[in-house]
Amino acid sequence: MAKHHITVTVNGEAHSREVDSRLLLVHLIRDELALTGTHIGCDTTHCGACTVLVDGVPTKSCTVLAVQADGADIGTVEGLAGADGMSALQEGFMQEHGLQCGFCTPGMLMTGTALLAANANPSEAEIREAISGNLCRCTGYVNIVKAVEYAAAKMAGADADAPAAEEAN
Amino acid sequence: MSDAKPRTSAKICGMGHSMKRKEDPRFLQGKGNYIDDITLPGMLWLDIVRSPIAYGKIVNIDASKALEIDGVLAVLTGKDLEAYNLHWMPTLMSDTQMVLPTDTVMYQSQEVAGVIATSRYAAADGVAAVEVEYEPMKPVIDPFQALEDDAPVLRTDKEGQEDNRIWHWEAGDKEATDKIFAEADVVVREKMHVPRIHVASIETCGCVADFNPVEGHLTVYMTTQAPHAIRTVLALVAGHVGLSEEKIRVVSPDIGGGFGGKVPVYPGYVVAIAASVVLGKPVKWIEDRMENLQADSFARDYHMDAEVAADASGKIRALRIKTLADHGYSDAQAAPSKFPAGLFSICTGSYNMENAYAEVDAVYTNKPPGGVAYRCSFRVTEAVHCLERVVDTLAHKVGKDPATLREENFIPKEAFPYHSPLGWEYDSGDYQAAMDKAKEMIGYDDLRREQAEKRARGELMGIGVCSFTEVLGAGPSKDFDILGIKMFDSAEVRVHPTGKAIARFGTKSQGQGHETTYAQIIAEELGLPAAHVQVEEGDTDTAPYGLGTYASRSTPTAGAAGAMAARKIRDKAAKIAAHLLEVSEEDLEWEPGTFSVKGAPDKSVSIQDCAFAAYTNLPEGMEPGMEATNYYDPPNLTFPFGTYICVVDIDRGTGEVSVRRFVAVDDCGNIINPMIVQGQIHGGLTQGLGPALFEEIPYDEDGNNLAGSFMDYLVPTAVETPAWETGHTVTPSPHHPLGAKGVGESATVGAPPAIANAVVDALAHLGVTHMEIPIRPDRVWEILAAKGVAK
Amino acid sequence: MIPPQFDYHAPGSLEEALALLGELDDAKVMSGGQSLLPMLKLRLASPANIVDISRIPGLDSITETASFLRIGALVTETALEESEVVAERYPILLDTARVIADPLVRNRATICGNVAHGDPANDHPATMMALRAQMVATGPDGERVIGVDDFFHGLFMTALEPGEILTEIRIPTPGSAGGGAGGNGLRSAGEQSGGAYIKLERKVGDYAVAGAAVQLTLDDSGKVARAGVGLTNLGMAPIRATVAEEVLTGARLVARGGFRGAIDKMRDAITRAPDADEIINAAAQAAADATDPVADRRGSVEYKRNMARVLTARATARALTRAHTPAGG
Amino acid sequence: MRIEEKFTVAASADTVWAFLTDPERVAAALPGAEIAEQIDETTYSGGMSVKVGPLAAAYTGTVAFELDEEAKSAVVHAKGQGKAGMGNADMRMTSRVVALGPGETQVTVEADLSVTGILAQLGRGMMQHVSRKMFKEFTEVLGKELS
Repeated sequence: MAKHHITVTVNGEAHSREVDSRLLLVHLIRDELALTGTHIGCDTTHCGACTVLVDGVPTKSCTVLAVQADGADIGTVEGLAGADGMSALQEGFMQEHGLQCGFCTPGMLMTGTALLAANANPSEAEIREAISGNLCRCTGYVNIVKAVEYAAAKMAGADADAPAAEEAN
Repeated sequence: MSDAKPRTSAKICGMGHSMKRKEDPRFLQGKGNYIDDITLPGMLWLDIVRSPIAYGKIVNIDASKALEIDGVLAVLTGKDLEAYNLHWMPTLMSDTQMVLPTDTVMYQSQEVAGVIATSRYAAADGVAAVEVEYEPMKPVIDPFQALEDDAPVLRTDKEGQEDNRIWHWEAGDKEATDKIFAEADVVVREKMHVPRIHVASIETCGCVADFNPVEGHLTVYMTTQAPHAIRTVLALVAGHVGLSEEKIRVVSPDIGGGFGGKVPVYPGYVVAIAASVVLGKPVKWIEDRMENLQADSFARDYHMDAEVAADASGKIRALRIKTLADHGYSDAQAAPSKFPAGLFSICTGSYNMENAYAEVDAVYTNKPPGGVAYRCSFRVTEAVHCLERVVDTLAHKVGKDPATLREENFIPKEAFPYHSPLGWEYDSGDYQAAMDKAKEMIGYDDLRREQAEKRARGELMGIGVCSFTEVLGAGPSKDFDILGIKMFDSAEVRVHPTGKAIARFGTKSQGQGHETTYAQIIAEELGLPAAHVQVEEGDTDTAPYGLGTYASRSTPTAGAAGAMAARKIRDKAAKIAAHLLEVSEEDLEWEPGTFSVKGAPDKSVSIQDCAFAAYTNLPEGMEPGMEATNYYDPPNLTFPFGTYICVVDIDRGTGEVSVRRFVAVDDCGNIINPMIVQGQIHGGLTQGLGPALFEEIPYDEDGNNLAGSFMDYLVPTAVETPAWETGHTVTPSPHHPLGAKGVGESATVGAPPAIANAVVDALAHLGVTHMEIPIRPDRVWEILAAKGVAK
Repeated sequence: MIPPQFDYHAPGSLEEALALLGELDDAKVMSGGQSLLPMLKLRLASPANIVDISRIPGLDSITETASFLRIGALVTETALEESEVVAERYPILLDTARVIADPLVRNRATICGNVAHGDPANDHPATMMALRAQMVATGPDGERVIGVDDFFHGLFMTALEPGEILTEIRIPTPGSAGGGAGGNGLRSAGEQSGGAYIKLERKVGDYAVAGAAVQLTLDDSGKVARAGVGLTNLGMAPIRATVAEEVLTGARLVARGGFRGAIDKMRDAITRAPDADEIINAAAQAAADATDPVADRRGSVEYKRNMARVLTARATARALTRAHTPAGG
Repeated sequence: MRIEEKFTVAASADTVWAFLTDPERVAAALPGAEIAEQIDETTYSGGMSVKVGPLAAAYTGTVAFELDEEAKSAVVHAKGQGKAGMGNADMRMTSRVVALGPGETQVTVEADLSVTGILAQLGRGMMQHVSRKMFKEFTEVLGKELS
């Protein structure tokens, strides 16, 4: 079976590889490029643990062939953090307890990053809709929604000391 | 009953602080280390051939075409393992389970052969190329049919097994209970099925088995919630081929969700280990989602027939439950050995009653073996669902508001410690307080008024109440063991000369945040900043022996062990402080982090000073160093509780149920980290919503698993999940060193009956008393149509 | 889950793609791959060759001409969702795109792929039926236009020949002779149209339990001039509920105001004309009668038939509201 | 899964009966079916490939005929194993032929179909659609061949 020579830019770094037609993008990222922050959770395009940005568009990388990504600019969770540690969204997840086991988190972060790029001030309903292709089994989503809101507020330059998750007592 | 202010400063960050999690930065930056992230030099891949049929004979396995594929190195079958007597293995419940079959398959997707190859892709091609010829037999799928006289005996491998019964279990005084039923004013009864479900953690199971043929040493990296117990089980299973326990190291890396599904030993792990031993190379096995849903341990699958006897006013007098438990082809539960029906006898719940009797019969069917707990302390979910549903039926029957009926039957707070009719000693409780808070938060009376108005207009709205009592923290060694190993747990704390510490535990976090909460426990007891306490778990070579994390046992057992170990260190530090301050120990006062002289607060030393002195300036005769270990054998279980109230609206056209509001008031005793506790409740509620409305693993009559992927196993998304509202009350556990009770699973237990009760409540005026879960729109619509109210 | 081996081809032009389809054995066209790749991973399909058309320029536009809204082969669901002309003038398309799979899948999934897959559980086919869309198939001999009624042949079967690619979907513009809900009647002044798609799903990402697409064009007297009703996942192929369309056609479903409304009312009373709800219910029942569902985990045959009825009624009501709201509403 | 079909053919009962009891002709009328060889008097080996759009599955196995000439009732028992772990299929089909008139015959078919494996698992009633489609095509061919 034919091999294809492809070049992809991942988190700003160009990589060239000879790949089989059937190699899935997620396996290129994880197994060939050793970027294991992108996860695999379902195989049937439901869970979104494998979400990466392909030319800025959040995409389930288990349902894209590596060869389809030839020439693309790919963003993974490893590329989110800036020089000062964490992006506003990563910080939001930490401040609002938006993660527990951490397995769905990279996918959530990539979807959330794309959402905030397109919509600087999403409503709760918009956030819930945007992350509806990313399954989380630990958090019940409440704090993921808050994490995105935190990042939106911070990026808007609003008071970054958004209140942390406190119970409604 | 109000929250105490944290005893420690924000810098120390002991109990009661919402400390941000120490594990988060690595997860947020893609630097977690999950099982599939582990790659070893020369590593091979295992993929598994599985049975497409539910029951039948294996006529032939032809691996020749698979072996022709470039990269495929070997195909392991049951016959290969039989040569080493490794084709069967014991389950945690002293039943047996096949690793790979030699002649018969017992359920769809059962492991049939292992293909070992140099890559993921070649292994998968190999699996597709192995040709297995089967002679199908008619499977036994319905557990009631399995008990009929003409049902074929499934476990012909077990000597003396003449039918499909596994065991019978009972608790309580049958005669006395029957007598109450015979004379009671009111008896209500509901039959219900809590169906087979799956934990479906987003990370599936897997391992990397690495056998070093030179040293005869085996390291297994695996997705396990109980690494130490697994090491012992491996030694028991494979000791006869030279794998003794000192040569086995089990490492549990970061775990992408466990929820009970990562407690058992699955055949895939054993095949990977066998392959690594045979080939002398590391072998990786990673399940895909379909394998995970179709072959790993299921949860629940209890068919219950519940009755409550009461007086005319609705005062509960007795409870009687008869249950059939479908275990699949092997009893491969992960439960304490002496508790075949887990802690089902918690089924009298929050209510004071004269007597109770519960019995469970377990049967074999042609389904995957199990079951595990799915975020539940061993069958508590089934017990609570059963009771909370039938109590609602009673309220309906006697014409009382379901909240009122519950309040009138609560065990009063003065009655604790309370001895339940089925033998538990509840440690503490104040059920009315949780109920009051939940009603206030949701605006209960207003909702009832709204419901009456809507009902008059023909709209269907329901309010569901559930007041559950959990039983956690297995458990005291006199009753609780797994394969004979007592269910203690452990902590080892070392304070370094500079006042920083490492603490290791016998448990294993799968998202619960142990690296943070355990550090807070040490901080609380020692006054060291939690930021300076490094927590480690999961490596059997370094961590002290423990039974692992499941059934909400980490805080009740290992958390207590951490506190006790820290107290030992503090005791030693006190002696050092006295030495440094040149006073007697009795003259010292302890404030978290500081010993000072009574009456002279400026004369003080810090815990860090004491740590440094433990290595540099010891009192004469004192053993150097500053470390302690504790194996904590809890004196009793803990009994968290709560009241949940749920509001649903039903679409009369489609039967769709939408959860409009859900208030959860939990009492888990003293709280270590409020942020994490709330997160646990959010997650638990969502894993209660799933089984209540969406999740189920059904089988057709041919034994096909009909929810074998996320196409049909319906895990709720952010859109279906409501914005949970949480609150809490605090009733400390009197016997736990920190007054804590554990919380990880309360919400999974309490949410399904609250939701089911809300749906039934919406339809109660039509004479509906019960709805089976999952409450699918089509099920609701069938009722609406039958009652003539479908639009 | 690993796909079986195949050869991948990424032609740079339509001509090249058509040539490849002519040369290669057992070739399958892929655009977004969101239906095909999962089938490959499950090893339910194993074509020897995949021809990925996603690099062909010029197939990714949504344009509105006087007669048609033209949707190119590579237009994604997300692009449809973000299109202003769709939001303003074809809300039924927006309804449909928004309930397909999940937002991430929609970033890659294409409308033409959704239609060409021939899956009766897919959502666009019903909407295309309601809209009387035309499918443009391009093959070695050039383009041919296939009416939606002739396009779906059964489970995963369409009118597309092996060497053909669905290059464009043409939807008659609301103002054109097609009138949104098709028919060949000439448009009269003052016409208004609106449509809606409603899907019942168990959760986000699920195939429809049932779905109903309704497109209505009202004449200047408020009567239904043309109606289109399509149904999802209620038979072996997408269903056009023609009897339901006939029931709706000619009916006045919304009362006019003022003096003319009063006259209408008197006339209706004298002739005992059925009121709007009765007509909608009759149409919805006719839609249910047109279905041929199978029982599965989504519900019984009876449930699904009833959902066809309920959803058709709701979609009709929403379509009417939109027809009465300027700019599609 | 149970499938029941009833249809009329414009041909005599004997003609229909002759068709339904001829393995070669039945196989020819079922798209994808193939008789390989006769094993004994009533049993044949063969294969069945199902192709529905991109979806493909192939089974190999046996088919046995049990005929009751007098009652014009035929029991066909087909069982097959799918390739590449696709699972097994087992069908016991009873066909009855009743003359409605000299040139009009009613055929009733009752089949118990048991299918295991991924095609049966996909919770979309896929197998029901596929088997209904096959029956439909079969009856169409039957009608065409005999009328």
